[in-house]
Amino acid sequence: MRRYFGRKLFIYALTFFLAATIDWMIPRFMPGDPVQNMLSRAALHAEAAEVMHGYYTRAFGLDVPVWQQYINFWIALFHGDLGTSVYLFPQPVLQIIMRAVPYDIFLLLPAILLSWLAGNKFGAFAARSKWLDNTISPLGYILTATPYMWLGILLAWFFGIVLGIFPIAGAYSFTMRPHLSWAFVGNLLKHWFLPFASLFLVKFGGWAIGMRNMIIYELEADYSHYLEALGAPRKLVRQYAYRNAILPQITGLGLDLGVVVAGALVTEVVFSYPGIGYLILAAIQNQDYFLIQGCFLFIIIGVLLANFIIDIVYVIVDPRTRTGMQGETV
Amino acid sequence: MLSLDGVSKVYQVGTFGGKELHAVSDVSFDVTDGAVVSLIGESGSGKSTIGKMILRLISISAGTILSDGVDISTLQGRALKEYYRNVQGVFQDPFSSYNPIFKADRVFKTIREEFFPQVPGSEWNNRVEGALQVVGLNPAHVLDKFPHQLSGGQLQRFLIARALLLDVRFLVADEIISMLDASTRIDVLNLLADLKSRGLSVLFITHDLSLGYYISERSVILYRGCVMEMGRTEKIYDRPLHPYTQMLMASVPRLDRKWEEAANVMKGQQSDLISGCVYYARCPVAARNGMCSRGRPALVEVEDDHFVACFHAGIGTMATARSSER
Amino acid sequence: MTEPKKKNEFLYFALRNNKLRIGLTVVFFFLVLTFVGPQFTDYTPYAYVNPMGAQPPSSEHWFGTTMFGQDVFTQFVFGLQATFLVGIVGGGLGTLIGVVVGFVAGYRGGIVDEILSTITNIVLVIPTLAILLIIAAYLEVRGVFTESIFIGCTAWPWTARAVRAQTFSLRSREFVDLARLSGMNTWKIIFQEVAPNMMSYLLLVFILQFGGAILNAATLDFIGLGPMEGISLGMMMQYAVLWGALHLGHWWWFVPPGAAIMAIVGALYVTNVGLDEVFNPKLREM
Amino acid sequence: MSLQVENLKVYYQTLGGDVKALDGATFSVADGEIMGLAGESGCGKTTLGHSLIRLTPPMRFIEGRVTLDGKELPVWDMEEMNVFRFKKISIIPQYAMNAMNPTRKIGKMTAELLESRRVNAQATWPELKRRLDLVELSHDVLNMYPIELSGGMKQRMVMVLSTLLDPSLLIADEITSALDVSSQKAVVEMLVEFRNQRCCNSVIVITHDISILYQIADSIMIMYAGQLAEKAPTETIIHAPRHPYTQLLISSLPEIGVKHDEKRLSGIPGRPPLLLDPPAGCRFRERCPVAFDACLEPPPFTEVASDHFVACWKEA
Repeated sequence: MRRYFGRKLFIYALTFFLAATIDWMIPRFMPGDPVQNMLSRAALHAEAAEVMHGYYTRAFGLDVPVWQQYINFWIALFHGDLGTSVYLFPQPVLQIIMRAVPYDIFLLLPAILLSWLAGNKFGAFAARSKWLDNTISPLGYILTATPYMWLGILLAWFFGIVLGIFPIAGAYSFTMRPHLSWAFVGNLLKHWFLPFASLFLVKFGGWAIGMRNMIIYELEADYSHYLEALGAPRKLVRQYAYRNAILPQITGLGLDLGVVVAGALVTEVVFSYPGIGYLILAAIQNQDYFLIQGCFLFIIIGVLLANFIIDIVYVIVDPRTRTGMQGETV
Repeated sequence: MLSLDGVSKVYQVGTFGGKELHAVSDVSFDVTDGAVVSLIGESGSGKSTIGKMILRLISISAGTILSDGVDISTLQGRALKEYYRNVQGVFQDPFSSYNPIFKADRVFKTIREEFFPQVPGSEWNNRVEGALQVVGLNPAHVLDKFPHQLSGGQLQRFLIARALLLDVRFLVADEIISMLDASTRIDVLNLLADLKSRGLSVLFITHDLSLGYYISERSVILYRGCVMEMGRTEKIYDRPLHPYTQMLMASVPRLDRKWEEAANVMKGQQSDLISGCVYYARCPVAARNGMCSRGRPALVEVEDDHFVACFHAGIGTMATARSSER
Repeated sequence: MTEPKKKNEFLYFALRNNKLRIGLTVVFFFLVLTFVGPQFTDYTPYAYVNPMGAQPPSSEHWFGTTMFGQDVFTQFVFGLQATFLVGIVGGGLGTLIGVVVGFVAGYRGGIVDEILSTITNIVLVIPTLAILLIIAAYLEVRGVFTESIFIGCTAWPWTARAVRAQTFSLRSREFVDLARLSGMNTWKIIFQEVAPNMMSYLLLVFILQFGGAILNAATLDFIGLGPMEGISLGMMMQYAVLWGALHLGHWWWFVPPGAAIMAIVGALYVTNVGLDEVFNPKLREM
Repeated sequence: MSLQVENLKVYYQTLGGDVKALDGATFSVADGEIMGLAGESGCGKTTLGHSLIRLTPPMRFIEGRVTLDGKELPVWDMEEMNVFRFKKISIIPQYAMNAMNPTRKIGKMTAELLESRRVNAQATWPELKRRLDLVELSHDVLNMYPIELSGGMKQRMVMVLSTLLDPSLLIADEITSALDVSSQKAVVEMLVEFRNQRCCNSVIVITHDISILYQIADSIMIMYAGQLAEKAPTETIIHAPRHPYTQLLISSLPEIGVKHDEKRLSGIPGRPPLLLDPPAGCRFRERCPVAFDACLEPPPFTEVASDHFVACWKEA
């Protein structure tokens, strides 16, 4: 078990190291001069441009050797220094991102967990009979093939514009100030619902399909046949199959995080929801490279952390990893 | 002539090779030309590993395998290909030995492509038909068919024919009839025995002691990668000296006599004794605090062409004598 | 038990599999539309053809017009081209890299496998979009083709994993040992013995990669990191949202592109399941 | 009579039509009898074993009657058979190594299974422990996951589990084929011990290894191409078989003491017929050295001597 975690941690550390290195490398080794590009494209006042140019030359440290630049980058990183934003000058990137992160957690965590739970239940339900399978499975395939932003757009248009029952922009009304009251929380939830729903529905389809396939496989496994041969009622056979089918779904949750993150980004864009995704769009439109890089690092850290949590959960629920016989190739 | 000298195979287990698994430890024996030698052992005895090392399918960790005096681990490229002209293998699962999406006779085409590109088509076809007849197959019935259209016995003969197309002098037959049905397996076994008259040597790997007796002059009994007993087949079977061999003999289901009410042989788990006899944990005659747990017994020639690796070979002899009296 | 001849058997099941029939019909419909569609329109995607601005579908403009009076149908059929191109190039490249990495790792084993698997695991946990994003953001010129390349270069890890596992199990089959005993070299064995056995599987993998590439491209295009020239379905949605089609109720602008992506990708998934049932006797319904 | 099977037909549905895997079997197993069921692969022995307890697609029940202790078994009905399974009829499957749920502790799984069959697990526990002792398994296995057990231990655990409710009939399906000779012997001897201790009443041992049956079985039934060829007490089958197939089969078995250059054995030429469309008449006809005109008609499975049944025109 220690070996299992050791290996996982090694992979994650290496991943972070490489991701950060790519993050550092790309602006330096891409064709063109990023500083010049950025300054020429960003609409800045003349004096701001002057300040910025000096700042970026120092920030990119183009006067020192490449290896020195690289080491400086890591030192800055460990001090939490991700640079200063261009489009929200002079706010530090870290501060801007930290402001956005709670919204991401608020949106993503329920969407991921609830879709996983509901999808699994529904998928197992679909495997009960041919009739259910033939109605639920196609729905699952359609949902999982839907682009996140399109579902978001449709929901926003239908519930926001046509029916007018949900707001379709922002995390709360412009007229409100964040404070702790029922009115504000209600407002927050109302803004939250549609982005959540579009993320939830697409993922729900994927999990339902995955579970349906896994449980059919488990129902054909030897241990299921043995239970049947000993006259165990269908309920028990299914219950066992479900418990075992859920294990690969947990692993799948980790592998799927990257996709969910992508989905969250575009969903936030559709609903102008002030998370990292929305921030990235703004950063791209304003050529704010420091902000883009900062967001990138944050996404990586988030995904790695989530993966590690999933690894721990997996060890808890699957006895086979604990006995040390398996788990190397989760 | 093929000879193994102190051959070992060690696997590094775990991600960074933290543990060692000794699949084969210090095995030495010879297979003379035109001889059939049985390699007998339970699963995990390393018998297939030895076969694969001879076929160069896996590397040798220590020791040497000499083929006519040449160390086979040095063979590369063309020399290795020449080696395969003389040394071939047939494996346990006939269906897994064929690529399921191609016709079965593709194995002959491969041989031609790799070894006899210059032989003209008609002559090659004659050679194939000749080889098929040697193994007792009617070419018209078996050529141009997919593997699933042929029986296990036919497929195994096919592979023997494949080896005959080459200049094969040494055949590793790894459990080749264990997956065949009773009514056809004996014919394949007879075929193997007949090949001997063509000067072929066979290493017959099996877990079935009666098959080993039927076909081989010499036998090697393996347990967990070590040779327990070896020598002339009759000597070993008539007078097994190692407690392990005795246990095997007593466990074989026979049609001429029923099992004796022996003590349960399953007792004792395999343990990883660093030094000492590998059979220590299961051995009924081992001295529990003596040399059996400290040193590994060497293979000793107790009579002409009969080797045993046991400190208590003498006690073992008495035990057999007693049981045969009953 | 007896089996009918292999090829007929596949065909027999393929023709009787509803999932396969439905899936392929939908995919072919859009594929045909991609090639035939431009014949039905006299415009270019960005031409301002309707001075009235945004108008709902009519006999003149089948899918209506955008806020700027561009013909949505024209944009749609040209966007489909970009979609299929991304699918083929991006999905193809993802499959190719994954297959090569998987083959080599699975067949060679040992330290090669160890290194390749570690790389695979690393690329696997990095969110694809994040890496695409940072690359795309710095690229000065972006076209559909470069976009496809980058999508392919980041989408391969799961394929590599799956192919590795398959190769691993095939490698231990005895016919591979026999091929080695016939003096065949490694590459010959991989391509002549191992790969042909996985063709059906690779087809399934490619279909999934194809669908994945389309979805990835749509996402990139939607946040404005798509091609700088030309049109794609994702870009149509981006423009629609950007120019307030939502608030103004111009549903004809944003419904077709998303619906097409959903239909194509969904049909691909369903085709995949159908093919799996055809190839895998265990899943066949009696 | 514990088990009586009359004209049982179970076919396999395939694309090309019904494979007549079990085509009319009539036999009985007496109280306390260990009956060996032997034959080559594809002869229908496994189909027969499975159709008695768990008849699932692609297997299809055609006709026949199965009675156990005087009660008819509804073998064609998956649900109704549940009443009999485990309590009256049980199986040690071929896949014993994978038969237990990998993610449940063995004891917990056993308890849940018992409770689901409305058997008080607590009351059964002392007996369970006694039987673990019988197969020399530590009681600790109940607190372990299957993966923590070795192959042999799993096999013994499944053996205990399958017979826990003292079924009247136990089917042991190829339980020795994956084992080494030493473990083989231990496992089948335990099986006999179970029968002797009345943990099960009658046993059908399905195997391709006739020499194992000789060691433990009271009677042996030989199948060929989906039909019964011969059934007789063990000694008779081994030493005085009357069906030509049985005779050839037994004489082809190598034994310690038989060497190829001293006594050359021979197999049976030819292959069993395809069961998709089996030939009319005796199915062994094409390979039979003594076949004659009468063999064009299917031979009846008749009692030629006391407890000795043969399906051959030469003997009828």
